[in-house]
Amino acid sequence: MTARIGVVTFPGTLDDKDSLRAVRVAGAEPVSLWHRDKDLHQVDAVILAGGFSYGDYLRAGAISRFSPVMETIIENARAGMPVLGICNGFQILTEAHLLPGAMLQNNHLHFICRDQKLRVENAETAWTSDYSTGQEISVPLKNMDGRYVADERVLDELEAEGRVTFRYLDVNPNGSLRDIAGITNAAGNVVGLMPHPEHAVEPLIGTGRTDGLGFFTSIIKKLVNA
Amino acid sequence: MARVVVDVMLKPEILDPQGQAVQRALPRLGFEGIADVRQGKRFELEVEGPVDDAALSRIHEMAETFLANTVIEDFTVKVEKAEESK
Amino acid sequence: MARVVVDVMLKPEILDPQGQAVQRALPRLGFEGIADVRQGKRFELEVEGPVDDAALSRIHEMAETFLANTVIEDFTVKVEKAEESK
Amino acid sequence: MSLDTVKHAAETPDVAQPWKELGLKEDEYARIREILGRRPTGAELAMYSVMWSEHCSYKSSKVHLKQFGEKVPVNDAMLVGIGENAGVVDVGQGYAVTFKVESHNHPSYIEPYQGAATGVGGIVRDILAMGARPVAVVDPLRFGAADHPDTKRVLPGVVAGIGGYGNCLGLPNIGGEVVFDACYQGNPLVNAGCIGVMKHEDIHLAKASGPGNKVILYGARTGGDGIGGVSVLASETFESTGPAKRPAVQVGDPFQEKLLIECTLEIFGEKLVAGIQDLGGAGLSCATSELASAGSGGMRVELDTVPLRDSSLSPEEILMSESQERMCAIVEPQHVERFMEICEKWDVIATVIGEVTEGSQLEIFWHGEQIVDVPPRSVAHEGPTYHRPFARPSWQDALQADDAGKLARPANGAELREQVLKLVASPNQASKSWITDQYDRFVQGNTVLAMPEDAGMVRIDEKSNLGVAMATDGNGRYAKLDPYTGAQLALAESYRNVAASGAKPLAISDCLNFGSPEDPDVMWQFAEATRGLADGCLELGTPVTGGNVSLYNQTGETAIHPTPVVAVLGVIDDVTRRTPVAFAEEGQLLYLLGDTREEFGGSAWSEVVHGHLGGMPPEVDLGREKLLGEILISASRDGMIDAAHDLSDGGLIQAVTESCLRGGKGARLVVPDGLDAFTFLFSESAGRAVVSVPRSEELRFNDMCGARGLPVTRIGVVDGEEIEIQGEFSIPLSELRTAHEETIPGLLA
Ligand SMILES: Nc1ncnc2c1ncn2[C@@H]1O[C@H](COP(=O)(O)OP(=O)(O)O)[C@@H](O)[C@H]1O
Ligand SMILES: [Mg+2]
Repeated sequence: MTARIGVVTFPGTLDDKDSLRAVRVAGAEPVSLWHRDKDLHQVDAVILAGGFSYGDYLRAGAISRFSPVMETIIENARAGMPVLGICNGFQILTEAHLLPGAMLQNNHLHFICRDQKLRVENAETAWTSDYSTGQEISVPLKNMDGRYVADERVLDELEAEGRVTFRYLDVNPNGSLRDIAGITNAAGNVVGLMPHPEHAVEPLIGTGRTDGLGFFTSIIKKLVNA
Repeated sequence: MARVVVDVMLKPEILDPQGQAVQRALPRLGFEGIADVRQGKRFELEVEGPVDDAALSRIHEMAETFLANTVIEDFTVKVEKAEESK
Repeated sequence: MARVVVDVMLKPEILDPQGQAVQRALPRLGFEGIADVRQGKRFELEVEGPVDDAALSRIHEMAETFLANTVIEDFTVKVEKAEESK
Repeated sequence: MSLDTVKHAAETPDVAQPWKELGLKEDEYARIREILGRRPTGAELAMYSVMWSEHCSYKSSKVHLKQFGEKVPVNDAMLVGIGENAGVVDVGQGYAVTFKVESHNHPSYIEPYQGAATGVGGIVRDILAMGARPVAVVDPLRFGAADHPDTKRVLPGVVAGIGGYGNCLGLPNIGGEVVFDACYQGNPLVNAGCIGVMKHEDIHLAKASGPGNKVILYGARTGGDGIGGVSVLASETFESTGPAKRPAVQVGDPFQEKLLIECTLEIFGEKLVAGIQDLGGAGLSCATSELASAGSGGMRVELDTVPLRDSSLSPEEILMSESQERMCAIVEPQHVERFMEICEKWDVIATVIGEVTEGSQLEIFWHGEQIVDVPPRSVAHEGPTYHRPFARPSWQDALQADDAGKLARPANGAELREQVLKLVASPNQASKSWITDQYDRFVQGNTVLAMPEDAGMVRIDEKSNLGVAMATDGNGRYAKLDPYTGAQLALAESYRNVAASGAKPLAISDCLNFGSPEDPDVMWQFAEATRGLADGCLELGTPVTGGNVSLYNQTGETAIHPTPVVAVLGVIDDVTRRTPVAFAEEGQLLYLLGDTREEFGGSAWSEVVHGHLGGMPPEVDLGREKLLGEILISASRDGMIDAAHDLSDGGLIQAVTESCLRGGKGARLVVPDGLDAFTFLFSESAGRAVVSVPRSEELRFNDMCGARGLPVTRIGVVDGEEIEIQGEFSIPLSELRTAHEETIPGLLA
């Protein structure tokens, strides 16, 4: 079978086409999902792509989280459907309480676009199994509201349960607590991160490396072997 | 039309770099004696109809679920200009 | 320590995309009856020493030259918690 | 005030009108009365005043701009030339590319964030209006002295505004410039460019034809933004002369613009529009009169149907409002319903505000009463033309005689070393990554090259790997010394940058930033620069497809340096053959292409070391530039070089430093025979580039250059962790990196 992976377009989503391309490059069937449509069109997994949905007005992800498509996604995610939130998608997942904590403006108050080194801390999730724990990868990072915060208790719990999925290496680009770049839920099906693996799937384009491809091949293997 | 104001501030334990940047700039601009600055958001809502308890409790709910993210923010609701015409 | 609050709002004639986005979202979330939303900034300043006229006039100047951009924004200064300790 | 209708105007010829306050001259007002055969109504006066302003009518510049249409090189690529929202060129495989640069200088000084943000918004709508999907933006910027306190206000605001708007639109920022010079202190230059891509058959034009077709205004509601802004920003001062209480500043909503882009592209995709125009300067006045003027008939507009943000606006204000994120489309009646459906899908407000008529007049009504009845061409295309006096400035000869050759040169290796470090750390030569890292360069997933590469490059076809490249350049110091040569040097540098990336230069756009046209010195600079640019484009074979003129860039009596900014667009058949600037492979050979002469007039060295501006700028040889370009492109296509970097301000040492830092590898260089180390390192002779050649390609590369007659000199090898100039000095990369990278954050962060 070919895995069907949906990518949601909210008003103001920017990296939807890139995510659809990454799904295709990795060998699955990309499916466009529309924010007003509750129907997920039989996809096996969903990606919430980067961008500025609703202009990031109010708070990043705060308005999109209430869209019709999110109702279905929240329900399905709780039932185990794999969901990946990239950047704005990660912000939406925290606003929707599918992932704990919140995203705040970068501590230096500027938008930052850079090639970011990360360590994969958990290669057991639906979206990271093609990496190995401890592996170092480089993918582009670009955001205004990338500072991950949560209270100490939540942070300790995330660490204890191995749910910190990615950590920033070399530079903490936004002041995220404990250098957290990405996390997963307890079941490991929902993953959110600030950097953009979909911009690192083709040689020569973007940073020219393909370190991000593993996200997409991980999920495809999981779905096809399921 | 009545105006209700919702003020949203980061919780005290959360780092507020915007407020800090303002505070750090003040002495350079010649303003001394400000020990701390916090920056938050102010929403001015123009409410149709009476701002009674029912309306206020709805606005409270709106603030709690939407205008503020209570993981990181606190909020207050104040009626600023009840019942006068604009 | 006294707290002085400076509220900075876009001038009424200036486009407020943030406020508009919030307002448009409200009915979808089931909140009706809000005719308009404007979003601005709230600065909470902790002031050392007495908040007398001299201090207030300095804060006023600070608001005018720094906290607000008076090309597009209006501001108000309010003493919120005079002289009590925090 | 009661409504000033056409009827009322005809009956009250002697009413005094505020033409002067609106920026019109007495003879211009008289001409309006003559055109109309009566006094204009308030609404008509408002329309003429904005449309006949310098900004919209090009009244001082158009006699000179004409040359761009007269000296056109033979070039098959041109599909749409000057006169439309933006020019269009053929890039092959059925694709067409449209691009343009515009200025938003004055608003960005008053309110840096919003001024710059709306500058990006405006140029993107111009590109969209041609029928294209915007694919990238660029931002050539000029600020006052880097250490001046006001630069700390203006620069971060401008950069945040460009980023805030462009990032939110999802357009990669792939290039631009940041230049500091005290002459821009009270008058920064914020130019913004955009590239759009479409298929040939999708080109749209701004014209209203077909009587009965509907005029649809869609996008944001109309508010009191920037009323009179157009007049004010092109008039003598920054002081607002418009009606009190209306903001002179526009606030942008990039989210709304993103919706407008997607909505418009979907509408294009279903072929629902017969004509389209963006709303920018002069708002509805401009859009309706330009559409009608370019079309075949007249147009009737019911102004009270325009959706407002502020219900107190008068009809004159609605016509002049510069509220952002709006477009105007001409739609056949049978397509209106589908048009509205698509707008609804994207949450975009759309309103039929009028229709194309059989007549020849633009007629505007307000609650049933006629307030405008004008021949549209007289508003949009037949504004005043000035032949402003110009004369070579009295100081020009003395400036040119103040030769940089007499400046004290470094006496030994240690002094050379010190000056190299000073140069690469100087604000104009230092790394701009603190700025460019605030721009998303990856979005859309097609970015092949971006800052700090010589040119930005994006892929436009995923299957064939077809791509386009763009570079922008301008050097006000050179142009001040000699505007004709300065404009050609801007063209040459931008052309060279595109060629160095491996793309073939096709066509250009320009943004001509000058002082007051009422000053004969400035007008001479303008005349010389346009002549230089037109002659240069003819020789290089790159037509001018469009651009923008910004005048009155001055503080008090002092004009900025004449600053023609040139954007060159290039095409590359296969982006995988692009050439980066990084020296990344140890052992590769470094070659200098072109001739190095003792040319220091206007150079970075003369500025950084001596604070000097005088003499003549480097000589231009466009034939040589063309040859150099051909060599760089062939070498890239045939895999003979792995890296290339053009030489421009700062000379060879600046280029080598950048390439080494980018690649993380050092270089050992030898001063070639016949040159002294100082000239070798710091000369700014044009028509040069440095390339990194794999050893296996050395023979082939040398043969090619030899056969085509391009001077080529082997100057060293990529090696080690330092840059060494044999027999002179060496500097560790880490020391160079610190010098190069810490300046800008140190000044601004
Ligand atoms: N410096 C220039 N060189 C070439 N063409 C120019 C120049 N300045 C303006 N133009 C052309 O004149 C026309 C009108 O310019 P402009 O008013 O800036 O366009 P718009 O109305 O789309 O903003 C455009 O086609 C533009 O490309
Ligand atoms: Mg235009």
